[in-house]
Amino acid sequence: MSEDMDDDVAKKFLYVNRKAPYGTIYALESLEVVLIGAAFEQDVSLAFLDDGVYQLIDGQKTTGIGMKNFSPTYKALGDYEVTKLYVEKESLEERGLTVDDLMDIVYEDEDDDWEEKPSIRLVSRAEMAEIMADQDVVLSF
Amino acid sequence: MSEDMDDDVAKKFLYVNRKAPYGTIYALESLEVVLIGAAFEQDVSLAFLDDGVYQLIDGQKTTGIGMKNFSPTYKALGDYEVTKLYVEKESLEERGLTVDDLMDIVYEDEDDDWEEKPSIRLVSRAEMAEIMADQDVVLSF
Amino acid sequence: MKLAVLVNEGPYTHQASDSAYQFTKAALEKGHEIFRVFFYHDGVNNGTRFTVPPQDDRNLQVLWSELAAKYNLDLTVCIAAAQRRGILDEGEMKRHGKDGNNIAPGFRISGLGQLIEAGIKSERLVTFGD
Amino acid sequence: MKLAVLVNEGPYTHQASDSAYQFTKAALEKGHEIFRVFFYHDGVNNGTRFTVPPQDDRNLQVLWSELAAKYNLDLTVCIAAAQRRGILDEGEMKRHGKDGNNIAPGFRISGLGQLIEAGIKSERLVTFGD
Amino acid sequence: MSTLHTVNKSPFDRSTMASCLAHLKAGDAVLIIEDGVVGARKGTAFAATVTAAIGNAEVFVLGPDLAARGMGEDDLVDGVKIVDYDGFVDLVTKHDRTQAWL
Amino acid sequence: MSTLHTVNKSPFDRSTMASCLAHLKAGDAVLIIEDGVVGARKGTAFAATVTAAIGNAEVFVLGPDLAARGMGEDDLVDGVKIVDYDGFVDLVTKHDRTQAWL
Repeated sequence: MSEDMDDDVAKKFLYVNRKAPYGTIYALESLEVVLIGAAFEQDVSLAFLDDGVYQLIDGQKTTGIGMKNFSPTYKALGDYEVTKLYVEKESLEERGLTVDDLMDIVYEDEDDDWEEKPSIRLVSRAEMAEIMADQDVVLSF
Repeated sequence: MSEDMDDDVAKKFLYVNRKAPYGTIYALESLEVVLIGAAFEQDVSLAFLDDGVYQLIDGQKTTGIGMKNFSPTYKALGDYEVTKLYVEKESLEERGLTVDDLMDIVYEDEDDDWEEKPSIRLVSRAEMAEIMADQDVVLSF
Repeated sequence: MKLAVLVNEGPYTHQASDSAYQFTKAALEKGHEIFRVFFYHDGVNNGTRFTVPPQDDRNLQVLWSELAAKYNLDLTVCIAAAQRRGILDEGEMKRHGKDGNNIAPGFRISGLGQLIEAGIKSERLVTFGD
Repeated sequence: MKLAVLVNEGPYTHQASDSAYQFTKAALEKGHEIFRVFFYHDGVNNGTRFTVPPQDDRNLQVLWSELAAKYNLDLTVCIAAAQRRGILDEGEMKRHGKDGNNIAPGFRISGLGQLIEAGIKSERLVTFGD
Repeated sequence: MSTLHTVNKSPFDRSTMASCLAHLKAGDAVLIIEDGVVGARKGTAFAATVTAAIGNAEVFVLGPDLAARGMGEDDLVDGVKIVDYDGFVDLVTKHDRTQAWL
Repeated sequence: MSTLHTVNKSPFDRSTMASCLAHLKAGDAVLIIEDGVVGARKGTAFAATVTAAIGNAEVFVLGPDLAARGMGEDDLVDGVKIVDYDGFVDLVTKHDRTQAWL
């Protein structure tokens, strides 16, 4: 691969989120990378599996623990053209969750007359493995 | 309990070790507390369960990872009158280990003509729960 | 009742320091005595005054320092753990020939014996970690 | 080949920094190019010159600084993560009105964009964490 | 004589909650805090283990941590009780010792 | 196109190794480092999971980490191979991407 191609062609970046929010900072600092990374016009996807699915859960209220509720930021990702949030079905099931327990996250599709579409894409574990195998850069948090 | 009793009667301290050595510093820094604590003449026990049993495994060689091998310190604990090292049988079994895979750790029993006795005491999970329930202070690492 | 608190992780990365702070504050407000808060392992990183968290976030070092000032709380940072992680007071700075120090107000650096003493002198010891 | 390394944990507490150092050293000795070592999360704590590890232990900050000097290695500390954890260079010290700084030789503080750039410009990115 | 056990990690990621529940004595209490609260949710792969423990010991979750993870009383395994930081302090003083499962 | 997966935690304490092995593709490689190496030991409650993975992908352990935990080649699940840091670098360059399971 030449240096030039390297710079010209967008790379596929996958951010892998496996940890619950608030107990550790990884979820928040992962999101900070995603937001900065959005400016680089790469092909960005986010994966939520294992305890990472809790990052997207609806109704997070953090005043009692004295920490900032950063969950609204996931809803703003569409504005940064981050529109592929892959959530693993098996991870939800093991945790007694369905996609209805997650936040409603949408984006406006510029290729489809700005129609509002869901950013969360439910995938099986096997599909998640395919998505992971289709990346150039995988960042794990 | 009065302040005076507090200071006069030895308390039962249990150090709970659940983590493998080297991957994190907890095993080493736990040992540092045990060594300092020995000067306080309390009734000290150490519990090794779950991945903590790997701290006592024989034949640790750390030159390849550039870290100090601190396993010989466990063998010196008898000199500090730390002689009760409880190891959970079920934790060993799940990890394919027996007590023969562990270091030979002994102490000289001053109440029995300085006879050399094993410091490692193999206990069942139920017995470990009893030991934990019989403490004044439990420090977990 | 006389309680002691052990904090094993640094601020922000793990919730341990937050939980320990909320617990300590609640205990003090209920009238309990906190014999000592001991910072061990990465917990020593709570005691640096060099942190600059985002303005819309809590500042854990300041929260601890303010709690110490209000209740005359003993915040002890383990000396051995602090040396590994770069937390220095004036004395440690001079002793090791370093060109600066970063200890925060209300924190002091002392030995591991202070943790054992906290275990002996307190009626309960509560640990917060990873 | 052009590689990049991401270090997510501080020295001593987790083996991540040791593993990353051994990997980086091996890659350089084999003739590979290390585009950048990026320190994120608690990894920023590798970059303080205030540490004083025991004399019979390795000094990870010094090891990193020496490797940087020998191979002209780019050791970048994330600015946002560094602010939360109290890692300051001269510029950050002044910007935030702090009375000192603790950045170690060979380390520099910069933005998260440097991590993305490392992902774009390198052929492989290798992550070490908890 | 009884123990207050604290657990702060998800049972889906760490072994601490399972190990804690395997070492309980009758009359002990377990307080689940931080990321651990997700283990007290009903309908999960771990819920039966929590239910079994409740026969032996009291199980509490810290309400502020529960709320942060978008959960409430209705989401919990039957028999799990909610306390706040004040209640945490009371549990510490009520039991003879506190053991953190880290 | 293939992936080098790295795992650094014990499967008895964390979910990372199990999750990694459940997401492998044929032709991938797994390198177990740090505390993870205990998961490659034969005769453990996790050994069958490692053996099953070897049908699909290559499994390596980092020798220096193995030695630090008092283990050697004879202690490993059949089919697990040992590499040093040099071999780690070679695995990174051989596969198209590296994914750390944290």
